Amino acid sequence: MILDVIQRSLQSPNRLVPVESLLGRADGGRMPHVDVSLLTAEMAETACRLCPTSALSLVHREEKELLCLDYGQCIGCGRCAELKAFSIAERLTCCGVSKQRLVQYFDPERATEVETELDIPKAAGREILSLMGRALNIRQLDAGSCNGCEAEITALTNPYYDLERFGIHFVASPKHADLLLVTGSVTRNMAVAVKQTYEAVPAPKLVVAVGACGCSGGIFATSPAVAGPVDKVIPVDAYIPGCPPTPAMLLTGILEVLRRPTKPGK
Amino acid sequence: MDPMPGENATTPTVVEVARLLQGPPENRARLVSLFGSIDSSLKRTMVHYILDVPGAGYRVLEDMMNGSVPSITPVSPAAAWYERELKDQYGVELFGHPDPRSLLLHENWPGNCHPMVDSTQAVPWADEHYEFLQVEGDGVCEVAVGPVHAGIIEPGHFRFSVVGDNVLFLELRHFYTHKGTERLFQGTPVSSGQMLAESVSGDNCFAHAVAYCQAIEEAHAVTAPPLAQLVRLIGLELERMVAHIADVGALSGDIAFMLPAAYCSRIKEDLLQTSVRVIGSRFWRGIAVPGGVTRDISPSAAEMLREAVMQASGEFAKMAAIMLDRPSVQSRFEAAGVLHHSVAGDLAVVGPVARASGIDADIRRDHPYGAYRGLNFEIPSLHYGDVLARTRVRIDEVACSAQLILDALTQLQAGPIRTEVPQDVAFEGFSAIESPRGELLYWVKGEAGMLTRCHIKSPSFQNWPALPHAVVGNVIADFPLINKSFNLSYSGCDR
Amino acid sequence: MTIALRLAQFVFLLLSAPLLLGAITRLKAILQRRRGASIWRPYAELGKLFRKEDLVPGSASWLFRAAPRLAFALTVTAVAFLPIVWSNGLLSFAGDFIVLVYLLAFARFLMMLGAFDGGSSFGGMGASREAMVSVLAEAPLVLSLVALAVAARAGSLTAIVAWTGAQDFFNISVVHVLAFAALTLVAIAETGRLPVDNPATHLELTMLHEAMVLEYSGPSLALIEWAQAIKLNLMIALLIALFAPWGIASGVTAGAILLSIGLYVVKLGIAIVAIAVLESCVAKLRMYAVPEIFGIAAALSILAIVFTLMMKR
Amino acid sequence: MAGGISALLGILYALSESDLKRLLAYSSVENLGIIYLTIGAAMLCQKNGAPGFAALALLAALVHALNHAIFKNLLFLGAGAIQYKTHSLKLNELGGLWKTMPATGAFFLVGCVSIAGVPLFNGFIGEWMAFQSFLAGAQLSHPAPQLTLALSAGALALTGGLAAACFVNVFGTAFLGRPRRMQIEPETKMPLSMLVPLGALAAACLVIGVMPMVLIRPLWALVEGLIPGGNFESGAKIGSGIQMVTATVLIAALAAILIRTVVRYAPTWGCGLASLTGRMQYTATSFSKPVRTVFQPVYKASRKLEISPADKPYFPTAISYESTRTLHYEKLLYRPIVNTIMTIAQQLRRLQTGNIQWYLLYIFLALLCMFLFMRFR
Repeated sequence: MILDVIQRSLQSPNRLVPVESLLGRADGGRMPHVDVSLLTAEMAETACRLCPTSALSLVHREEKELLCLDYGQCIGCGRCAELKAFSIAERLTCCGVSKQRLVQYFDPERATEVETELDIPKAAGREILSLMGRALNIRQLDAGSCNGCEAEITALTNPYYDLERFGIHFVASPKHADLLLVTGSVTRNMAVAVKQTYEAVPAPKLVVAVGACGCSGGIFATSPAVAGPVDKVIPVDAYIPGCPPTPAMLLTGILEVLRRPTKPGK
Repeated sequence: MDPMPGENATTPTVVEVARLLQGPPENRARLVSLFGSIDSSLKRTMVHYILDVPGAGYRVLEDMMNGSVPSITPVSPAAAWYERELKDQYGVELFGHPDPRSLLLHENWPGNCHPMVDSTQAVPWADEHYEFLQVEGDGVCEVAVGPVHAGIIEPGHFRFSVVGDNVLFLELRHFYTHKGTERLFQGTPVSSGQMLAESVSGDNCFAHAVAYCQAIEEAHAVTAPPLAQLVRLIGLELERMVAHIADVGALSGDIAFMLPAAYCSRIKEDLLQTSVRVIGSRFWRGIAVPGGVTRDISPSAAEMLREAVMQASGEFAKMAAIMLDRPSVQSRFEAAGVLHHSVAGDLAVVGPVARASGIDADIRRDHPYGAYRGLNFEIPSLHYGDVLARTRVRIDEVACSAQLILDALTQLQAGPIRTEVPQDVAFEGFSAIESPRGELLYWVKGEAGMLTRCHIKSPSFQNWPALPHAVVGNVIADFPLINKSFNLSYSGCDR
Repeated sequence: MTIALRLAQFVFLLLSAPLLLGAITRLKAILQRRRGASIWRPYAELGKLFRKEDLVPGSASWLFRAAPRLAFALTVTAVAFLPIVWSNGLLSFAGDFIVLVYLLAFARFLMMLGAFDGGSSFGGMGASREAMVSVLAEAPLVLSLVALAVAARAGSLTAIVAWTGAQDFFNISVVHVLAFAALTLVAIAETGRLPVDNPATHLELTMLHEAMVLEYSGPSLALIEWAQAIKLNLMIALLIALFAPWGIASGVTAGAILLSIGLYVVKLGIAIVAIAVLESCVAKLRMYAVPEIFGIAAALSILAIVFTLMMKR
Repeated sequence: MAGGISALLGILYALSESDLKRLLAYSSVENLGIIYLTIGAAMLCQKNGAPGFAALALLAALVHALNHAIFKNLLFLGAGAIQYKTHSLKLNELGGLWKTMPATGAFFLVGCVSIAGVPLFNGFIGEWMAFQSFLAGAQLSHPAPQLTLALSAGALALTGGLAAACFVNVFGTAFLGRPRRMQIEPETKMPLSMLVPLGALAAACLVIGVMPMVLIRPLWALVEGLIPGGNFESGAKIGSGIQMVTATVLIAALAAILIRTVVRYAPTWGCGLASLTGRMQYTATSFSKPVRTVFQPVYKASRKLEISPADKPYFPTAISYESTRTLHYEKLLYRPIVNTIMTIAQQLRRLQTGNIQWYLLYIFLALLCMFLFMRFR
């Protein structure tokens, strides 16, 4: 019978995750969380040594040695989580923000998180956001990723996350797009193509760098075959960390960019 | 046939390699990999050949390079890309190679730059020339697709020569995501190498990590504890299930049959979310490490996984049956993109693609490793070589993988999950596993806990050159479908 | 009063077109166990596109921008012939359905030229496939309309509709069944719906219509998408008007008009559900299987004509 | 019937042709076919005692003949202009000509649109009248002519669709997009004497397309002389109908054009590829390929793909493609006609001096032939 496929589909359970329980979730993303009260200077030093990228580093500021955690560089290897002060974060609040806000500073001696001056994210114009708020077209651009980010971006359209309910579509041509979702560290071989794609998107447009590679170059930052993170090649409006970012993190990031965190379509 | 014309005398090794690679298809050896390395003690560049000799298993042959290498491509077309890569990486001359254009390094690399030899970090931007083959004839035009593709796909370039919708010729140009991974491995501590391996091909990251770890263990002559091997097997088979379910769904989506596509993506997400609960990571990242694994599977987690796998494989099998029953689906899949048995053999194609073209090869059975030793299981294989055959092989493998996981879950017993990998020794070795895309091999060399060379033979690198042969003669509108049925990784190939 | 009604139904057809698309997309999402986008999304999309940049390839001429605008105008004009809730179309004269068919052909002609002007292989590829579809679509479309016109002994759409409306509901003729089948097949192909074309594909190599518009952006794209939606609405309205006109208002009383509107919405709803279900149940055809659809449509419409002539004696 | 077949085959051959002049010649075969088809309809109606319909059909034939004379001249002259500028008439080599010869391009476009037979241009008028006469004729009392006429409508529709595809191809490949591989002589400017007749003919196409009564009224008088008892009303409705459509289109187009837009020039999207070559565009041969595949039996094409070196299938160094079609239909049926038209085309090339009297003479001669034919009948 020709309708058997519909029957089968409708029999399957409804997996749609309400938006409230998605926003800010980071489980499965293996991003670290720092419990400052347990942090010691020694532990901070060990953590920096363990970190395969320089997501964890010690910086000198105002005569103090601070532990700097840059989510943009973290590839979620989970090594630091073996230390007492570190754990795997279940929530992450820094998706889809400016590059500065991906970074946190901790003072191991005072056991406090150091507030840094946050520059307000370059608001991409209220007008644009109101335009794109209810109908956004995304063009995904792989600038040299490992396919991990792509796998998770593809998952955004499945019946769990259903990106379409927010009025967000993926489109084929950059000329139809409003937002470029760029993954991967830009390789030398892709640099020209990335610039061309950016040019082919009609204004007003937004660019979001995805994943550790897109934000900072990640594990490939030092390779001579890599031209650099996305913002070295084209202007970037927002960043989504993770290696790869989970669909929940991606969704949080995209909605954060649109400043529309909790309004799903009817 | 003398494969190596020219003044450069052939070396005994190359003659031996050529001898093994020739002969009737059932007796000749299969080229597994070909790569270079620098021997620091001899201050010489070496070239390594890994062959799979029938009845004798893997065989490694080595030779010294004297600035030039006699090409074995005229004997075995499967070597073509390996030799071009060798030339790009080490700057050697190839003798007798029919197509010595650069492969990894595009126009922006200066012609004299060879990343594995040069130590410089800052490579100047250049504007070299690259020539595509032009098909002559009135009205023949080119359709250039990529590097940036529509949809959520990785970058790669396809140059079609067409008359209307009919594809006359297809030339690939990949390596847009070439990130110099093999170069980055040099100087990486053994204990961190698996992270780089996990970033070679994101959707097969556990297979890459396991292959790397096994190669390290092989090189150091240690074995992972049985429990770790079982966990690895579960992870590998789960990854295979996820990959194949996603592929079948995507194939359905490519012919705009959206219900099965959405259904399969839902099953895939079910499995990934179960992975988070079972092991803490959607793609099993950070689980495999040299010497074992970082996490155990608790009995309650094992029960959860068992139920999820049973449900997923049952639902998937039913939906796949409905899909393949549809005449409209059959008419799209049948006879589309046929990869002939002889072409697949000549190009040493591996994995589900090979098994759909009548090459009954699977590393899990032919060269068993880890927990696969002593197992006896069915390897699905078909000989039509079309999209339908590749889909069928994947559907059957999902059922087979589900069974393997269920069996392995019953054998889980408490025990150690990690053994120590000795430091302070020089090591060299390799290991191959069957990743969802086919034979994946890591060859490692180094000393004192530090890698000096790591070569990755990825199944995609091996299979990409076969794709054009399946596409020519079809209409260009069927290309995305054929390409999807191969489902090769760009990043895994480009590295 | 009647001219106002005629104008109102014309404007209604233009404005309701995006909603129709939204409803179909939403229904398909629900069948896939998703929630899907709001049915009002197409309006938000058009509003946004009208305020974006219009990118023009450097190699293109003014035709590149003129083509979608003129094509839009032609599609709009084609709608003017249709009666949906009021028995007269905005425009109506003898042989107007031929004009309708050829107005759509002109619109396609311009879009194909626009695609060529974009200068990419995809534009030419899309145009060449669209040419194949349009070449083959025209004959069955005209033939099935001719069959109805001959059956009704009428020269204009309005007159055909009036004649069909006057027939007994339970006395549907073979001609109608055949012509309906033929016209439905043509309508599916003409509007680029499954199984002929996938309106939601992301693969440029498999596209028919979409490949032609890859180069367009901003207001030009908005007009193309709107025109495409209008065309779908037109085809559905045409099918409803020709084969299920019962209840259409012909007197100027509020009751008749309300009833007519209500019935039309029900018929439209049935059409939307039918499209969504059909598109969920089938895979896209092979490129060269598309002509077979037209072959069937042409055969059906010829049969319809033969039956018409036999019936009359 | 022969008219219908001839129209179909003519346009199918035209579609597969990539040489502009030969293409135009085949298209003339098509248009003659349409005219014969319509005259055939007139004869059928006359024989079955329906002079009113016969008159309408004959009128359609005359209108189309005259219109064809106008736009075909326009196209031949345009082709001459292209040859003058590029020394080539091979569509697979041309491209982007509108940039170099804007006026010729615009006039040629009018010709292409007219011959495609779409509303607002003169090519549509004759075809529309033909459709109307077929429709009216289908109400005759005998089933055989009824069926023939109804099916003629289908044949005409198919021909119309093919003609549209054919001339999209012509204009699209020659004038739009980017140049393929041709030499343009930048020095040569189109002389005014070449442009004026082109412009005049293009204007005629438009005027007749929008105000068909200009042409129909005088011809009606002639037809009335031939077949008395026709009815003029349906003809008159054509004029007002077209004008209503024109008004609606203009209003809608004006609204669409008045939308405020910010235009930016951006390169053609080449999937991120640095530069697109002239080869990366669909050629005329490629464009017509899907349609040709559908009508494969008509063409009986043989294709040849040569790969060299032959002993290394995996590493070709050169590939060449060749497709030839055996023109046995053509030899049998059309060679004489095509030859004649080619001769006329040759003559026309000589006529490019811009002497408008020659064109008028040609049109007049065509009409005269038509009348003589009708009388003779």
